[in-house]
Amino acid sequence: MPSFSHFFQTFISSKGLFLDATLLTLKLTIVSILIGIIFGLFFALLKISRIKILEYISNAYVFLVRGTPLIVQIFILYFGFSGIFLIPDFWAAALALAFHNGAYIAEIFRGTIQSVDKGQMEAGRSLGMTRGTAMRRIILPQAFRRALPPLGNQFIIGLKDSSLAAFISMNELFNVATTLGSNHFDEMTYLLIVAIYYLVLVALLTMIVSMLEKKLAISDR
Amino acid sequence: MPSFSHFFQTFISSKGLFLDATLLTLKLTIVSILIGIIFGLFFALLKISRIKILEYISNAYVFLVRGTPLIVQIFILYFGFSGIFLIPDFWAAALALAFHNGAYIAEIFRGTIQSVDKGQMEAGRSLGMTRGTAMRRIILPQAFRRALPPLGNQFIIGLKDSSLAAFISMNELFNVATTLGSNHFDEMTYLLIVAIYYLVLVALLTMIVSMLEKKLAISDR
Amino acid sequence: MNSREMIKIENLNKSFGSLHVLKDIDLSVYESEVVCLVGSSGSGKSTLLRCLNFLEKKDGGSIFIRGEEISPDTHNINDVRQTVGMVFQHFNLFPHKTVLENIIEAPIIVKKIPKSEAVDEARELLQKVGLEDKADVYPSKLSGGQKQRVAIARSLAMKPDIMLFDEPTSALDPELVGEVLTTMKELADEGMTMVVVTHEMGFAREVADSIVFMNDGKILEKNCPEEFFDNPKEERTKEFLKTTALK
Amino acid sequence: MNSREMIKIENLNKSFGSLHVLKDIDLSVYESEVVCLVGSSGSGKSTLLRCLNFLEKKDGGSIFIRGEEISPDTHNINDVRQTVGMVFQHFNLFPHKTVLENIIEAPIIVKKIPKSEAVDEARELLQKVGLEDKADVYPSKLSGGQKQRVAIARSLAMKPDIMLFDEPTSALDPELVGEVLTTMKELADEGMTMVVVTHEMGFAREVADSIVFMNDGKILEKNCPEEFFDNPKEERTKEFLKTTALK
Amino acid sequence: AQKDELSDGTKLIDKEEFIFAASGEFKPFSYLKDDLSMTGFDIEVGNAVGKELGLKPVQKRMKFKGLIEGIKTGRADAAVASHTINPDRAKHVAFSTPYYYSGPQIFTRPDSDIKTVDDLKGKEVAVAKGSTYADVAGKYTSNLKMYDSDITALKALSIGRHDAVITDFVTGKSSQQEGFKIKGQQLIERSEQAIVVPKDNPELLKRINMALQKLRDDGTLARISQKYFGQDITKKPE
Ligand SMILES: Nc1ncnc2c1ncn2[C@@H]1O[C@H](COP(=O)(O)OP(=O)(O)OP(=O)(O)O)[C@@H](O)[C@H]1O
Ligand SMILES: Nc1ncnc2c1ncn2[C@@H]1O[C@H](COP(=O)(O)OP(=O)(O)OP(=O)(O)O)[C@@H](O)[C@H]1O
Ligand SMILES: [Mg+2]
Ligand SMILES: [Mg+2]
Repeated sequence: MPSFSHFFQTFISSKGLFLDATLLTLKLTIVSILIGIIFGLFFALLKISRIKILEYISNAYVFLVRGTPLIVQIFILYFGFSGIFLIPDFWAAALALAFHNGAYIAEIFRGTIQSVDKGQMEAGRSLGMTRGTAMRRIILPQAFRRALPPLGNQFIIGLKDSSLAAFISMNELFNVATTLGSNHFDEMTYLLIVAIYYLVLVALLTMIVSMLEKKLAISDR
Repeated sequence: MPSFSHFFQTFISSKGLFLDATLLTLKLTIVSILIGIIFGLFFALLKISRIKILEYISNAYVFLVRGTPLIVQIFILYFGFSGIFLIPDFWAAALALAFHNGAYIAEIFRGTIQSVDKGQMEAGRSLGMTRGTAMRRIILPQAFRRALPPLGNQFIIGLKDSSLAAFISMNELFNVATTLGSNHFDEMTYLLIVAIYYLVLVALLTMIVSMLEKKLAISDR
Repeated sequence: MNSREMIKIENLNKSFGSLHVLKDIDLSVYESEVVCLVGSSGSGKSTLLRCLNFLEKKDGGSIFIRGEEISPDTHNINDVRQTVGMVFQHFNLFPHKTVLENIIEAPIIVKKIPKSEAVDEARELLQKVGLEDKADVYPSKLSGGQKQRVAIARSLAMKPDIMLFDEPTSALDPELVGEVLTTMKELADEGMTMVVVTHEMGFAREVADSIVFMNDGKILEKNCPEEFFDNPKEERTKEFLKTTALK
Repeated sequence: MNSREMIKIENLNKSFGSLHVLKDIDLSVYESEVVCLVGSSGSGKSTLLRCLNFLEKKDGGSIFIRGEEISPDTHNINDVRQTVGMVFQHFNLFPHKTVLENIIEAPIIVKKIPKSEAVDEARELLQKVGLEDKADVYPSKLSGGQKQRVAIARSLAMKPDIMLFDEPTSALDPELVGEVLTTMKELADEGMTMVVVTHEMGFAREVADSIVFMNDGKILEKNCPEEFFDNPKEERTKEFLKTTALK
Repeated sequence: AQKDELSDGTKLIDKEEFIFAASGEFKPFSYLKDDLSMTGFDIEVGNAVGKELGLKPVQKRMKFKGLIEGIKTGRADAAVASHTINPDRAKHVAFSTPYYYSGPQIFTRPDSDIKTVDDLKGKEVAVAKGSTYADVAGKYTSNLKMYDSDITALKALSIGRHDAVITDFVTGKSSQQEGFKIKGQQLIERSEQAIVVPKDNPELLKRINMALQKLRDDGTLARISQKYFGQDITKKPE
């Protein structure tokens, strides 16, 4: 275990690099969650489309993502995508993470869409709206709102998962930590430092999510 | 993308290695979940002990594990443990995973213990049992039973997470896949093969868990 | 009573799986007629109403709206629904929209009416149901009775020719039932054609032009209120009236 | 009535936060006496019973069991509880154990009685409550009335000197109340000292030696059943009896 | 970490064994056979050294970048893993005498304009984490991408990612033979590769150096080199 003063000095001196890496980690997480929301919404709608084949496609996607480790998905998508068309590293990593997050977000949306009272759809339709219009104007806005807290949690999970992008050469927090660690032959200190960065980020996000939850609970119904 | 016949041939020829790796993956997962159950039970009991300091310790544990990526935990524990005393690699990996699983299992147990009707404790105490006896004989058996399905899910998560033990040189599924991939200069084929192994394992386990859930639901109350 | 036939149902049948819920229903509703549908729980009243609004698909038989036979194959059901308004037991207001937005939503989105026009009409309707001061409030802030009056206004905003009510007061606290029934009575007095499923026998007796008694998926009796309450023809009707009198 | 004092409560007080739930309670229960505690909801009946069994900690006053003052500081409360059995409204049977296991659990674990002996006694108790054929069944398979009789047997297995009942029949379907009351009556006839919180006025009148009426945390009246029902002293008691008669 | 100590002060994890580590991801220096045991140039050298020490050679696989940490923390007795001698590493671990001589080379895709180190300025260069090539590359560009193994970096290069990879010329050449679409460019510098031993174990270092000398003298090293490379890379070049 490193001594406290050594740890503290290293913490200070590595601040610049880690803050850059924090930004990259956040960028990667935000982008992958945003794209994941699009994937998620798309597959959630397939799932509730009542068209068997679309349902199967959606189920298969969720099954594939839930059935394999994220690191396997990242490697396959990173090297696999490239065989077809080449996108910049950042986007390759973001897409791989988004593909993963998307399945979990699809399940979140499916849940919140189905949690909206069936009477809402009937009311919309009884006013002459088509299924699609009622979904878009009535159901989805309510489902989105309810999805905010679980999406916040998925964001926190996604933040931690983004550490695996280190293995496809993203210079995010974990990669910076292990690279510095192996350069300075001092893995432990840098690992402990990066743990602190993650803890602070997760703690902040957790606070935000629980504030969000409270706010929604108050204004609900 | 590899051609199908190449993929199929590789699948067959690598079967032995992957089956060994599957065994190691399962061993690692089972051991880490079993130790995790011990950790989890211990910290869940701390949490509900009504002794503030023990509660804090339990909260801190859960916070540390939930607040940092698993890969960071694995690296810290693997190298950190080694600085103190040397345990075999398998046990270092298993302990690191158990430490991680333990926090999630602690939350599972806390939940199921608290879900047991308060009247059960009162009935036990009214019969002259001490808090401890009532906890051990009345509450915990019921809490355990309810914990089985979520523990099953944690097992599935743990199985996938064990892929990260590849980075501390366990020859589990993912490590075998990347190593063979890099030896044969053919990462993609082996990644796709290992994905299939994971999918089959997860699908089997999911079936078992949902059978378990049904069985418990039937015999419940 | 005007003699123009607004709704005509012929030989309507509907099953859920093996459960035969509507059995050979024949019923006509004339312009400005107020029909109250009564009957014990599970007798098929809601299902009949929902078939009229095409929220359920009928299995057999015909439904004519203003003389024209309607079928999902030949008609755009969404257009038909615009002429048939529906009010639900649980209001089903849109919780993410204010009262005013609830009312203007369908006219703007479905009928493509300009927003300013829709707002003006909505305010008139709110005045009519006595809630002009609640326009910018969210439904969660309303009492049950107020919610139901907003739901009625929302339905009326589509200018339907026929209004269907499915137990519009049975989710309300007793002291709030009156305000909703008053609104419905005013609507009836203005000549709206209405089909009302209700357990409020007082309302039925006072407002209905005819009462339809359903039992086990069949229409057992249709009569004017005086005859129905004071001189029921069927044995089942008598029993039913006895149980409702007890409540 | 035997004159030996089994329970003596002096000046008992109990608050939950700022809510003063028991106010200066004085009460004695003699050997073989059956005391029924009645009073409206929230008057503190359950709390009083729970204080007697030390499931709640009293704030002030004294509780004597068989002449000895009991306090958590000087006594092992777990030992005291063995002499005071308790039956709960919701039975609180252990769902993961069979009926027999429910009954033998405490004698074996707490009293360290040999298993074979505990089983013999349990079978006798089951016979007594008329459930000898249910020994190996899980509680989930029993009706509410059967559950409560098992709960009584489970309590009796610890050979308590006093039995406390907290609304033992109010979670039961009406047709199942009788079997539990019968069991309790038999217990009373055998000379068990009992304190029963109940809304079953018929039972109270027939079985109780005295009735205690609680109101707002105080004991307003203690009397024999005849006097209590036919000639209540307090105005509040009369009101209370009026509302229960309505039910 | 507690180790067994021999009479001459040599510390070993197990007094019967020589446990040496390599990555297994650095073909042809170390890679896996189909039974998952490692083979390759490094491994054969490690085996030969172990036998020469009179111990049972036991191989152990670790990610390359964890090797130095692993030796420091006692997860293996030594690393025979193509570690290039450099002063930074020498602060943390001890090096044996070199057992082969090599050098980093620039690899690019065949159609690349990059030929020499001067062309690397501002270009994206991928290297293996913890390798000395990261330092080498850092001299010419600041745009570095880190991978866990050289082969993964070369694979990424071959499918179109990054501008160049700097790695050992032998590794690059064999990847080329395996069909990676890459091309070797300038050989940057010469380097000496040696066995890594913990600093607190001078007796072991001494014995390893003696063993290596013996293997050099009796031609064993040269023979292993010929087997893998068709040339002798174990002699110091002129
Ligand atoms: N979507 C459905 N699927 C299956 N069965 C249904 C469905 N909707 C209604 N039913 C069944 O059809 C029968 C008639 O139901 P309906 O709701 O029309 O009765 P109702 O007369 O409105 O009763 P209530 O007064 O309780 O509202 C009932 O047995 C009901 O359980
Ligand atoms: N654990 C507790 N914490 C806070 N308040 C409590 C607690 N238990 C009971 N109370 C309050 O104490 C008061 C008396 O409760 P108690 O359960 O003794 O009444 P009761 O006479 O048994 O009523 P009921 O007939 O409804 O069972 C009530 O106002 C109740 O809300
Ligand atoms: Mg209905
Ligand atoms: Mg009570």
